[in-house]
Amino acid sequence: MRRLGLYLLLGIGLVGFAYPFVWMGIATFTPEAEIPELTLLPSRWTLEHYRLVFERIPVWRGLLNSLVVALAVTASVLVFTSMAAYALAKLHWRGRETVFSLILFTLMIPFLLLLIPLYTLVVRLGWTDSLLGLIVPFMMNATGVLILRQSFLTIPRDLIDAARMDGCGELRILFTIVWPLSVPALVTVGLLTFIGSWNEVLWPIIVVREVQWMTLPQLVALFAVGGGAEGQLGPQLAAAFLLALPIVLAYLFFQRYFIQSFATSGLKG
Amino acid sequence: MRETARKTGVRLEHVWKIYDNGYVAVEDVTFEVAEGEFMVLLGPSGCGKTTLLRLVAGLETASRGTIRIGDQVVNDVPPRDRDIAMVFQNYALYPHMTVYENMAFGLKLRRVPKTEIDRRVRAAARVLELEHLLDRRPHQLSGGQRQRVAVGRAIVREPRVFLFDEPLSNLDARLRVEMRAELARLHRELGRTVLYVTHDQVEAMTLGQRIVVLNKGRVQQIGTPLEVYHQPANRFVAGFIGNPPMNFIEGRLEHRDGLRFVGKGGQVQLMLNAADWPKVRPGQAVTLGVRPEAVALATVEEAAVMRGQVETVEVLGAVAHLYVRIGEATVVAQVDASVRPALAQEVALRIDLDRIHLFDAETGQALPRARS
Amino acid sequence: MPERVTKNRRWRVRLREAQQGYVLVAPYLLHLSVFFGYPLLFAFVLMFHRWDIVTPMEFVGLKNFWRLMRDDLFFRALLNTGIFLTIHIPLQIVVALFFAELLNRPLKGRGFFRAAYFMPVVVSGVVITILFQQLFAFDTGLINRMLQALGGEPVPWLVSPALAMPSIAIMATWKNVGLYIVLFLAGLQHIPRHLYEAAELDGANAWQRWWHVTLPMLNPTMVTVVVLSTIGGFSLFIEPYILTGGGPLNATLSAVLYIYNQAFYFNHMGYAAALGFCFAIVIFLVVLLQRRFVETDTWS
Amino acid sequence: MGSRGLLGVLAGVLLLMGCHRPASMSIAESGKTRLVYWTAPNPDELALARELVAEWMAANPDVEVVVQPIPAGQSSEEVLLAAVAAGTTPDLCSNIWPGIVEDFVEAGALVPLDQFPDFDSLLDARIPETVRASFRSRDGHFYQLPWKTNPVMMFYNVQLLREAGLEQPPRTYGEYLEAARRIVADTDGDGLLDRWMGYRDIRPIWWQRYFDYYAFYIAASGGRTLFDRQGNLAIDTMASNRVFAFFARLYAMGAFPKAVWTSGGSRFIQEQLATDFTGPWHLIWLEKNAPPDLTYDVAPIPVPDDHEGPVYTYGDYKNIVIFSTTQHPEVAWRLARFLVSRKADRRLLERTRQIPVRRGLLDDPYFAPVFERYPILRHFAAQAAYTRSVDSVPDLKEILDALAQEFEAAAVYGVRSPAEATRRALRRIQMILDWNA
Repeated sequence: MRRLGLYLLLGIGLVGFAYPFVWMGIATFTPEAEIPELTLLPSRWTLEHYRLVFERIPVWRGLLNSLVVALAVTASVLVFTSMAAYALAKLHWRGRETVFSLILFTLMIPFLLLLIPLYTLVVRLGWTDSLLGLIVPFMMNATGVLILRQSFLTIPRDLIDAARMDGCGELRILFTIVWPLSVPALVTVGLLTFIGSWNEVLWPIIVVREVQWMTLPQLVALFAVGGGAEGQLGPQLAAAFLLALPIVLAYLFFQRYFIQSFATSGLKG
Repeated sequence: MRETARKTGVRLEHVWKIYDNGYVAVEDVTFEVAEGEFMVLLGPSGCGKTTLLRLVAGLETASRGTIRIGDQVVNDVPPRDRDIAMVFQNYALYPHMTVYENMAFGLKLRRVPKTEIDRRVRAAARVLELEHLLDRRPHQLSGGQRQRVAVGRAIVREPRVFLFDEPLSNLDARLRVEMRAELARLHRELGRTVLYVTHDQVEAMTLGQRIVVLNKGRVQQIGTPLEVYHQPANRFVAGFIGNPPMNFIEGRLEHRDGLRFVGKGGQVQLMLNAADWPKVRPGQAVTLGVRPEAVALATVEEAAVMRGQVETVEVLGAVAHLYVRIGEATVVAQVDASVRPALAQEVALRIDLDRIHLFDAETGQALPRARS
Repeated sequence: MPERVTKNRRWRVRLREAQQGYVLVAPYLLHLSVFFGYPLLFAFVLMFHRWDIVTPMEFVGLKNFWRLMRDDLFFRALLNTGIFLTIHIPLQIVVALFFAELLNRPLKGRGFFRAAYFMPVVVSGVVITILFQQLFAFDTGLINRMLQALGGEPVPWLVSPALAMPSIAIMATWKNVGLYIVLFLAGLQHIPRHLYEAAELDGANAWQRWWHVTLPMLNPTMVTVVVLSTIGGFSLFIEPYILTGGGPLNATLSAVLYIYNQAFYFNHMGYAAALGFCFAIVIFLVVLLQRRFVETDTWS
Repeated sequence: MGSRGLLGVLAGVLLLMGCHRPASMSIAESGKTRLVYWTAPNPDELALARELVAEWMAANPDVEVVVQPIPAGQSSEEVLLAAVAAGTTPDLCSNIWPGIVEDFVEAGALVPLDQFPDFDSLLDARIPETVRASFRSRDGHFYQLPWKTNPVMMFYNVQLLREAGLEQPPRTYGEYLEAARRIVADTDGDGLLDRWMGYRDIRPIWWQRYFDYYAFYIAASGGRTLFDRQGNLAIDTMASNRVFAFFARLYAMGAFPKAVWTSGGSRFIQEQLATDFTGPWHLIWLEKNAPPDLTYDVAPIPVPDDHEGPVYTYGDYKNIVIFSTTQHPEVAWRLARFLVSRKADRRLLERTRQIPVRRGLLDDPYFAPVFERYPILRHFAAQAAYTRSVDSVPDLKEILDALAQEFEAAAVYGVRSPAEATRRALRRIQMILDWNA
């Protein structure tokens, strides 16, 4: 009996968290007039909303831009922050603690304070209206350093010494010995970075004003705010659905791994 | 392939290691390992022996002094170029590689041809009886097997010098004995220079051709196992080596009808042969050291030197250890198990004068004994 | 092999460990100084200037701060952000704890439920906001339709100045709570079973066990959750930007949104920098206060 | 693998740098003079611009003009500002809102047009002497050539008004309120109103106020703007109070819905709204989307009951400027002149139903056929003479935003008295001006 109550509560939660998505998915195929209905079964299915979205915003181009940006940022964060994290976790050098404190300090500063100068910097570098402006400022990230450092600390020193004795340089140790042993942390940092980059809207809105270089979330946000949908709900939802789809698929694929490592290695640092 | 011309000795001259925080881990250490010699670094934990090994390996840099391998000063040579191999305490096998890959990794990095790698790995595997495990991952192996893989990884490299960092400490007692024998055999067969760190004196005694005893970063004594056992250079070495440890009795020397040792509190009185101890001063404060096997039960008629009550008896089979309370001190005697006295019984002990050691109470240095 | 070693040695740059360390952090530090250090310094300079990006910068001394003192909207935005946080954080903790407790019981399909609750976390805020724009709509929204179907009155979620910010807080909670469920669940699973057994032997009932064992043991997680959601809450932007544009009656004008407007809508870069600086100080003080009140040793 | 991965990243970065677009070149390979001309991005205007430019190029074979829509961002202003900042402005742009011109002037981004000898006569043909001042920048020069203006007027549903017993559209606040009393209704009896007098987006978006507060303020004040000719703040407080009070009444009585309609399309064509305040571009949209039985007409916006004289309104001017990045100001000026020629003006009127800024438009027989065809356009052409633009002052956007905030508070939500709203707006505007002094 108690068990039943438990499942009932969980089920209510499930409806609360999942139903809006299901509704949204179905609404994108529902004729405009029927969208506000509660029912999940429209009288007929339509691709009209998607047709409009594809007609109004360059979905493929946006997808490509988003993908290039998110992948480049993620790859760079993994490579460079793991280098820094390795140096902080496994090498001894003067100033190490200072650098570590500095990285912790950067976490305390709200991004907003840097937003304007960073924008002017990007303007000065001539990176507005280019993907560079979206990628380069985010090629490193302090959270990544913290998570990776925490994970690298658990790797025995002897293992790294053994690799040195075997003839590895530090970079090779990092990529051939440390990386294979830190997959959960790398997946966590990778996914966090990817999702963060994929979902970022504020920065692209500021830096990119040419449709050609806009990322998908930016296009969708402007489409929704800027009236590209002509006040119609279906196309807005369809655009939003298109935006959510890749990340949801990626999430479902990595989900088990992700949540687990997120909870354990994630934010304990 | 055998390059006998290769100089493989290791020499340390006045080596210091001082950490950034000012901690002195190694203090003015000088010693030499001859080519092909099996040298053991022995000492309690924290004595600097592992640091010393890592200095030789190149994993740490010496603050002062020079380290040579063969004729080459290697202070600034990174580990990979020192042509040495190391076996770690917890084996340090790469968890994501198979046994074969673990052994081959170092060779691959050195661009040894594939066929040569294969030959060497298989040869080592044969010697270590690992052939059927080559495709396994470390976590699928038992402790002993992992240990052998770690050794195999060192062997395939055919290095000038092998370094061992307490390689047996994670094994259970029976395996440890087995591996000890195996290491000794390997050394005989390969004839390479070995520097072996341990805190276990049994390992040191059984494996080492010579032993460097370390304490608090300083060399206490260098010698063969028998030398350090029988002629400890100071009180630390005497106390560290031997099980149960040597008995120490604080006291002073007096010249009263000959040379006499008087223990603190007066319960111990011992006539010494003055000719044996050429360099003592009358009134000198000394510590008398005697190993349990040189202490025996005395019959009353004999010159018993001390009396006391039996506190504990440990029977080890053929022999027994008697813990006898004498005043404030406890003296251990090793006796034949068949004659052991009862608890709390009063006994008299005698000491074999030929097997006593005297240490200066202040410096702890052994007082020299005239050789007869 | 020895020859090989000597040959290698000639061209290989030999670096000591310390030098290796510097080389490995160098890219990070370089990036940090260009994309963090420089903007930080520049922000300080900017605060004392008027600049619209287009015309040359003009030094105005403390004029930006003088204006800030008289700017009702900034204080309104701070207040709004405060309102958001006071609703969002407790709601978040209660809901997350509730579901984490449920999921911490022996049951089938825990992974499935957990994954479902986590879903909104990974989905873009833009999507969530567009979705909730619909859900919250007054006359056609799903929520109001449901309320009416159940015989209730429609609620002016986003239209009423009093309800708009709470509505956004509900939405933000809905989006983020999955993350905190997972964190709390991990925290709960780390509490050793024997503590409960000991408490039970001492005669504690279920509620007492929860109060005296679970809650104190969850403290580190609680700190993480509070700090994370505070920092997250302070950066509230995209939700009001899309959903309400800051209205009605500026009830949902968050600090970030106002600074964004000043900087990129009105092109007052210097003034926005001054606003950003003051806002940063507010955040700093709040986090500092929180650390004082919520005992912590996990973040040191 | 490590170094290869790094190389990959590097290669990717380089590739992207390659993608970055170089600044536009001024001399084409062919040796022709090349101009870049930015126009409004809506399809009708873009097509018209392409057509006109093609004709002009046929007459000027030595010049090649590239017509580009203003790259879409959130608003043309932001894109233009970004272009100014980055130095990537075109040679010529025809969609410049006067409120932004002063910012460009300060940035040195514009070419003064009064340096061209025929500027004066050209300007004279377009605007009366009286409004000249509002296009003059603070340094005394002219940087913009008035091109088109779209007066905000009242569209009304003839049928709905007639049903309510009104043969004439309401001219004053009193008439409008009375009409509202008769028209607002719950037609399907579900307890919710579904027919209103009008609708305005209630969000405090500054440019939305062109169509309510600002247009009504200009009308109520008899044609005043926010600043006087010397550039001093000079709001007609009484007019402002009256506008706030008027809308407050409308919202309070439910004549306007307090809602943001994001879906469902226009309620005017669904006959749910009796009036709609907007510009002439709305005509094309109505032609395309309104059902054939919808009868609508256009009238000036309502004014206070004691109003005398002509009814002014807000005219949404869009002007032509030449950016100082151009290397051929003379050529650009030639093109600009062509774009405001009678021929071009007539095409603009005909194709987009927008009103060119030209004196005597209604009397000129050259334009008569267009008005014959679209009689409703006459209202707009007649109103065009009585329009006011925005003031040429910096930070105009934020000033209008301050008014928009008060409109929301006083009119929509009624939480403030009209006088208090005007006072608060004035205070905030003064703060902005002080800060900017």
